[in-house]
Amino acid sequence: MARFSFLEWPVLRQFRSSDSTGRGESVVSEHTRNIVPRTTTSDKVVQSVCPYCAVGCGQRIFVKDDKVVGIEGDPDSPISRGRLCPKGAASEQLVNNPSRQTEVLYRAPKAKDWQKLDLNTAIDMVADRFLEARRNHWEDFDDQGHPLRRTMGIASLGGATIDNEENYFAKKLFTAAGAIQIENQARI
Amino acid sequence: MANADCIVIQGSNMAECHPVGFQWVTEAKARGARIIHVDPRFTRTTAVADKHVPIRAGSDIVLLGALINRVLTDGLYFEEYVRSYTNATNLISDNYLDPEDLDGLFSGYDPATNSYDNSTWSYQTDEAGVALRDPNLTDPRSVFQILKRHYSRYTAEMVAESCGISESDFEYLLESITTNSGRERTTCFAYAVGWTQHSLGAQFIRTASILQLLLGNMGRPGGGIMALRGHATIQGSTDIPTLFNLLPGYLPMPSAGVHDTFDDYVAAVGTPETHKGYWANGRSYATSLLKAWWGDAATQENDFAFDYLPRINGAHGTYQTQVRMLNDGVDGYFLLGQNPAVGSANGRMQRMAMSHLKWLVVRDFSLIESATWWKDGPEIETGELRTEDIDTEVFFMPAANHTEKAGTFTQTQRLVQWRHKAVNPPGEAQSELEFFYELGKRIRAKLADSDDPRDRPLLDLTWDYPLDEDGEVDPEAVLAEVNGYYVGGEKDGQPLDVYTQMRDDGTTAGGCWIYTGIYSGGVNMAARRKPRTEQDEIASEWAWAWPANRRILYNRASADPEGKPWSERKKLVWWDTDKARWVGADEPDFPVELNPEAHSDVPFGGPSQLDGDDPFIMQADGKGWLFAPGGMVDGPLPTHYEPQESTIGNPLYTQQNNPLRKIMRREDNLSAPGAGFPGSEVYPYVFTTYRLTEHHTAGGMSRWLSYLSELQPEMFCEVSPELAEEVGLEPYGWATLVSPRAAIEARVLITERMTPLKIGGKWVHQIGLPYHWGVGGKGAWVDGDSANDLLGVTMDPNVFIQNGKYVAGTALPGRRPRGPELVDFVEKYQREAGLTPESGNELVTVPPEVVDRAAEASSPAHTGGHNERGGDSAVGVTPGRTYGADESEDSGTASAKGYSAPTDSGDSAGSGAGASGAPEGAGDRESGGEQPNKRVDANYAVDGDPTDGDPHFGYDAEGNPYTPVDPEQPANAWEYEKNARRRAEQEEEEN
Amino acid sequence: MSAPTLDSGTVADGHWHETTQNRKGFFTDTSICIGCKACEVACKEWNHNPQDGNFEILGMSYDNTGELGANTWRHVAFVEQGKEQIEAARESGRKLVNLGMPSIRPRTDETSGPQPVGGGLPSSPQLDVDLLAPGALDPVDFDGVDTTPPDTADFRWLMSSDVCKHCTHAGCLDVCPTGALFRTEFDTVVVQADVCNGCGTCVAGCPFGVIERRDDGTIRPPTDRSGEEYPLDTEDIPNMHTANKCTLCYDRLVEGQTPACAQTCPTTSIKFGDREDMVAQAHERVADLHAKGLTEARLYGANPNDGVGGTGSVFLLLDEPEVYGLPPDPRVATKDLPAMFATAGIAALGMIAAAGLSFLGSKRS
Amino acid sequence: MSSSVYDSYRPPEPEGGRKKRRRGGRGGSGSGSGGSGGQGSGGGWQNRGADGGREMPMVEDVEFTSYYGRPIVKPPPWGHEISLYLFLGGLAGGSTLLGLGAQLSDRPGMRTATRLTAIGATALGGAALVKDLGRPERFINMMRVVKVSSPMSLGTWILSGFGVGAGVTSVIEVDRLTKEILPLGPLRKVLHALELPAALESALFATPLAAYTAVLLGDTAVPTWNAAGRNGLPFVFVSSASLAAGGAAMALSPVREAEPARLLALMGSAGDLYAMSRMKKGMHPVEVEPMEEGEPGHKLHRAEKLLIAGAVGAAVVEVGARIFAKKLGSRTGDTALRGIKGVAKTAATGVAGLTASGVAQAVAKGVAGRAVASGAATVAANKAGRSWKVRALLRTLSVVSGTALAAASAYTRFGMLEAGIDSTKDPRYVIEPQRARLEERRAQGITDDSITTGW
Repeated sequence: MARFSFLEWPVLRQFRSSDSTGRGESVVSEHTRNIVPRTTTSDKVVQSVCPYCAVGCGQRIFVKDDKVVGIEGDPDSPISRGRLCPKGAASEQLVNNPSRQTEVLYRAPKAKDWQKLDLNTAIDMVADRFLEARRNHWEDFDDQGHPLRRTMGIASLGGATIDNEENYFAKKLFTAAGAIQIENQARI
Repeated sequence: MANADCIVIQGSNMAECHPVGFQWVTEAKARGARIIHVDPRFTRTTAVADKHVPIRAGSDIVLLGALINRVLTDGLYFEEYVRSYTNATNLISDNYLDPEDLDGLFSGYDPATNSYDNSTWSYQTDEAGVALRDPNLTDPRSVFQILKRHYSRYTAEMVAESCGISESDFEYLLESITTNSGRERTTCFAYAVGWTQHSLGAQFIRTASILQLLLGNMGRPGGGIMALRGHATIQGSTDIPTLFNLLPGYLPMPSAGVHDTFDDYVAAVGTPETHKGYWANGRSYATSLLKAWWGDAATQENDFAFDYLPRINGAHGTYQTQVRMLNDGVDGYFLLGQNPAVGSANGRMQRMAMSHLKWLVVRDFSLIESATWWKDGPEIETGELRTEDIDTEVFFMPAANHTEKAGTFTQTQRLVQWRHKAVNPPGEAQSELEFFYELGKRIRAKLADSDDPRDRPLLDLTWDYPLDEDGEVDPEAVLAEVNGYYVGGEKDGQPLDVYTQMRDDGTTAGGCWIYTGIYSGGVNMAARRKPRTEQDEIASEWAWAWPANRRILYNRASADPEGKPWSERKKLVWWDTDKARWVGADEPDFPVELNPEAHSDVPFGGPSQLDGDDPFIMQADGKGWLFAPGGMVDGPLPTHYEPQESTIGNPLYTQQNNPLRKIMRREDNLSAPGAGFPGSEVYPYVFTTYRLTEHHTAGGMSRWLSYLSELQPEMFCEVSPELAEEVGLEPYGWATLVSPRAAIEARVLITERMTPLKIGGKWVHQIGLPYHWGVGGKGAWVDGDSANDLLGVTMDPNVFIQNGKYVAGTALPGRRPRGPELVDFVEKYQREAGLTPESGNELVTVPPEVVDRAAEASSPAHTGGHNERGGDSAVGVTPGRTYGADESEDSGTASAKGYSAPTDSGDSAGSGAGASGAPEGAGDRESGGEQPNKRVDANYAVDGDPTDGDPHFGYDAEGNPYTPVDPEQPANAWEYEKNARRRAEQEEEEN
Repeated sequence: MSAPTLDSGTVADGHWHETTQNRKGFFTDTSICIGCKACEVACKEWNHNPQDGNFEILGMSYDNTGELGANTWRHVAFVEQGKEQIEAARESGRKLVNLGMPSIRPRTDETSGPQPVGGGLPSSPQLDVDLLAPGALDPVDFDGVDTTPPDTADFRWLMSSDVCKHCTHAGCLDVCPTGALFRTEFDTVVVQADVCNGCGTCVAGCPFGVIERRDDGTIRPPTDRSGEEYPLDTEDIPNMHTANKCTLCYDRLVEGQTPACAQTCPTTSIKFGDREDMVAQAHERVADLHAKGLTEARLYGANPNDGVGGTGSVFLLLDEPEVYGLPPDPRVATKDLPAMFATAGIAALGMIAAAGLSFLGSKRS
Repeated sequence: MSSSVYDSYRPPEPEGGRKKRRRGGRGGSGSGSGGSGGQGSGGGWQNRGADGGREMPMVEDVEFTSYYGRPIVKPPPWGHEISLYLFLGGLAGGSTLLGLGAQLSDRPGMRTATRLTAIGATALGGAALVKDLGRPERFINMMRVVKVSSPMSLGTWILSGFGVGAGVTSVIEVDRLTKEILPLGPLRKVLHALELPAALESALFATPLAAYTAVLLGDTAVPTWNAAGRNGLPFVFVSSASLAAGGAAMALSPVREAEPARLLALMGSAGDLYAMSRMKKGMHPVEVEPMEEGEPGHKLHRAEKLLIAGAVGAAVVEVGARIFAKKLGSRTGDTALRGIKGVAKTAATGVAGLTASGVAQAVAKGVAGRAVASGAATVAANKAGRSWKVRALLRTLSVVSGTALAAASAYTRFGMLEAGIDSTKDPRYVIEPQRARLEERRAQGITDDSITTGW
């Protein structure tokens, strides 16, 4: 009881009010009286789609000072009518999962464990290796002389869980680079 | 689905895998619909379904074929619908021979290339190319009669014999779907990987399409076939594909030797000369794509930089790439949110393959098994790999998740929904968009001054995109490019509104023609969020569905040939006579002004020549294909073959398995011997894999979450009480499960929900295995052995999906051995079964003379060479394939031009699966691009095609071609089976 | 102290002055539950409840949660039943239906049913409940309807999502000495985490075994639990060592939102709304299931005269309550309180007498 | 479990760690292995009705099903602290009564002893209560409300009221003991004036303090406690309190003055035995089972034995004290003395024997037993000192039986608490009595008060 004023002592409130048995309004504490759900105290609400299966349930993401505080079903969605399955309901934990990796890790050949690496150098190293692999396995023509213009040195797997735009970029970049061994979960 | 009168869920466990989607099934049930679940297991879907029909995994075609047979023979089909909307009346060429005559093969089988030449399957046409028809469906050459004859032996007894379904259940199923079809009522089928993950996957869906076409349920509300996709945007990842055989919009990847020139390519995609459907504008789609990618560098002169596209020559699926990796043929590997170490079949092969890589980039949220296999994967434990010897560099790059980046997901009904960005990614996490943009910039920078023609495609690429306020690529700009825009002229840069505006002269550009309209008028239609309360059930104002926001494809079929709705109850789209337009609740999937009575006698000529009663506007002839002259590589009509490793003889034909299935004869991918062959009793039981509601696919996004992991903590297997007694398993104890590839351990859940079935006189026990667990992930709450280690790789010939639902194996009580002993434990079983790379992989099991009859039955004048289908597209159209130089005119088969066949001829109300036809993306089957007359068997692993990992390129040490199975084995598994049974009966009589 | 009158609309014992709310409650229709456990996860997500249990299969079909408790406020039960159990359930259900409508007797008759002895004490509310709520009582006539049950399936899989009952006479609320538990304006029962001192009386007071003191639970993944990266500090876990149970999302109700579990239930097996509507829907649903011949369907907690005065969350079960782990005839202990106080009074007097006697008996100094 | 050579890899089965799971038959509803409901032996089970002493018709054996054998109700998180408090509460209440009586009948020794035990018990009990709380720092919240429906709320107020009175009287006692060296000055007079009212006030709260703990246990959903509460648990607890107080007073105050304590103890013991058996008869046999089996059963049996021993001891001391007081110094004293000695010796060995099983008292008895025996041996030789020896004998005997009685009362309380907790572990204890009660009401034609309804 924050400010302890004698009159606010629930026992007295009990006898003052009709709630003589001390089970309802008279025993409500200050904290309970002004309880407010996270949904209303959040800065913004963003409409999104669940990342798990292909039903595409609508999700509402509640954000408070740049941190996701809650994810609920989106009642406006004609597909899910505000409902979610256990995975969708656990999306908030997927986002704020303490064991989620947030730094780039690198494992050198024959190394026994990871080592930290900053993002910029990582992308540079990948770019160099990309070009080198592309060159090593470049095929201009097949054994009948048909043009191939491709590299078999690079392969990619994955696409069903990343956005369409990201799929577009991946396909565009890889195809332009001649890498054709591009695959995703659609085939497993 | 909500307004369906009967829903058959087959090959899917909808309540567990798509729970929120299942609310519409509950809605339908509340409105009085009947729900039937056909599944080997009694699952949570069955708990609320009206009827459970337990079926043996892999025998779906027998059941569906029998239903088709009864629908035809009892005349329960929707007469008017079939007559006007399907190709039932077409006549097929005289050379066509049915498996009934060839004991399991179709005419046109070429044993050398192990593929079909489908010239004998084409329509009979008169000289002008107009297909001959028999309106009263009596001519034995008519599709209708061929269909009837093909399925004549698929009877209720055969279903009881092969699927283990009682006659009463079969009659119940038949009665349910036939009474709930026709004018007033519709039936809807729903399927998922339960159908697709078989060596006959695509054909399962074809059978359902034929049945739905006969019952007239295609294109109508509450009808059709609902494909239940697995991942958030797996549909999107086949529309804008990260697949080896497709370009965005289901345009095929050019094949070496087949699409050498742009004209060849466009002819394969579709030209007005060969198509009536919308594929006829193939050229404009391709041109727009090339213009979008290479901008100004793509000009009329250089065929819009067509030569910049790399060529494929054969299957380059993930399993073929795996094999190439094992032969050190691949240096670098990107993993974009996929966990192959646990999620792909034959997990051990995947991990071993990755150990051959030079560098591996894993982009995910947490350290999944595919990133830590080199440190604490199963092979480290068994000693097959030592961390110090693995010299693969591994980059783990944290990815942004769905709340930390804006973008679109395409869900299973082709609805493209925009996601707004809520927060910034934590730490160094980055979205793939940002990563690839950054990678592309650096690569182009490093190649800036190179004059090597190989680098031209990279340097001419349009790769500069506006940045949003956070300094990241603005996804809406990418969406605009996908949508397409005008190039040059006064409208330069303005977005297109519908794909018909695409031109083939380079004045339009568009990343993906089927997505045109998503950004029409500069408005991001995918971000529309008109609440459902303010619109009808079709909810067309919510986000955007491709193509052109049509929610139910082929919805012209929801009206009768005159354009009036079949019935008031099932009204969707109809012809408004005074407005002379098609109107209705959904966007009409039909040229809006085309009068129903319109009829053009020209067989082709593009969309303008479509008849009024051609609802299937993507087909070459505008009709639903009961008989598929092209598009399916393993037969125009679905035919039952036993799954790989099946211990049951094929009751219908001597051809035991699908002759065209893609097999990999490798030491690390051994297969159990087929039915009747010695050693098949070592692996008597059948594993079938499935998913749980509480976890997500390979567990990457669920085993790291405590709330989900505590709901299903441990890997378990579901076993019937009878099998538990037979093997001696303890309830909730441990069991070791062994397959020809690996051995894993799992807790035992003994439950009556698994029903042993009596098939072909013997008891078949099925064991259910969820596959969410893996070993070695860091920070995961729970781990356990991965079921995918047990799976082998045998692929469906059309789409190369692996057979995950029928895996032979055995079970024994107790936990599995640890360390190196595990390897000997597995090898002990392999030795016992006498497994060799050959076992179980006999492609053709019919006597040789039948094979010859099938081969010469193909167009006699045609000589040799293979004439594989060009890449086919999942939008129901396989671009016809020109026969190249030696096309002969006189063969009487006027169908010189190949036809495109829908891999899935119809589309369902409320489901977009039809459009994408084959399950989850169709791929083409391209054999090695050798000279036509050099006989090289395209499929053997040792056939010289480097892509499928043949170590010594098709020739054994002495240089002569590798000879397959030694002759003294009984050619025919079925006889072996029959006399084995007869011997058993004789012994019984004696004692 | 006047005994509060109870009508099924608002439970007056909360004595809220200016409240226009009427009683909120759940109706859980287990016949359409698909056991997806979304309610369990959504509830934990919303209330930041810690994970509990040791990640082991509990050996109860698909249920690895076990029971309701301090960290699990929603629990989905799984029961696999064969043919004979289904028939037994249908038979026991038919017996229940034949018990038919309650004979309308004056409720104040003390001797009948679990009425408490004595009265006057505020905690023994007279049950002059208005039974003639619409539709609650008119006997359902089955003659016109074909009630032959469909052929009994040879297998069924019962699934049901259990939750705090928010009883009309709540055992936990009655015995709470600190006033931490209170009757909200929505007539639900909620623990005030800032007041509760973890005495544990309510845990014993609940006849359904729902409320529990939160003494364990972890929210750290395994690698962290071993402490090498971050020490396991319990104040991350909210409301440690105090009583915890479902609050019917009191914080959401205050803003007029639906509780997290009801909103996320894919097949609306968990329905939320005013308790009268929920009870009405329950009666309707059980009637039309009976009309289909599925007599095993029965309601649990819809009867205002039962041992706890009817519950805020009404259930439609398909078998005996024990099969789901629910008590068959729960009774709030407060009903016996007056009798116990009386005996305690007599005992006290007896003790005084004994003491007096013992002194008189030894008069000499 | 399954037999495979690789089982050695299985982590060692945590002994008892894995929750004891009832291995009901296949999946299903884990029925049966809990043993069918069936009537306990003896069948003397009557007076089940919620509110009347009617003879109960035998209810047909109800088939017992449960959800995989998992418990239905939850035990409160109460440990030994609460059992200790139950004992100390009773002890404090009884002692205050004796203290008041001693003050009125001017027995200074007993008065001081009882009052100090009372305040000691209250303080220790209060500390135990606070320690048992989940959040001890919020113990003051107990005084937030007065809830008539909550026994613990009323109990707290009773304890506080009692504590005030007991505190004042004990300060006075301490002041007397320390011969008023405390610099109280004028306050002393006020204090002494307050003695009687404070004693009366604490006595007023004493018996409710002893009785309310029974209602605290009874007013729960724990099957055994609730049934006990409805069948006279207050009588058991009140008698147990009396015998505890009597025993403590016997032990701590001189034999001469401790007569009322002995009488109270005797009455308490009789009351306890009678009330316990009547209670058990009234309860459903399944609800009695936890009180007779396992650890709680063991404790309750030991309590009974200690009780009898203590009572016998008290009786002997009482008789001895009476005889000794009359025959002070007269000749026949020594025959009486020998008689007393004989009786005392047999009582002592009997008490020693009986209480030998009481672990806590074994040592003390051994010493007392030997002292008594040696005392008897030497008494013949030394006539002159015989009155001193008898007094020492009676004193030790009363100490011994006093502690036995207190121990008996403590065991009863510990036993009752653990019996309740055990009764929540098995769903059978909840389901069968409730099923029987439901069937019984249905048999009587009351069909409208079941939580499960068909309409």
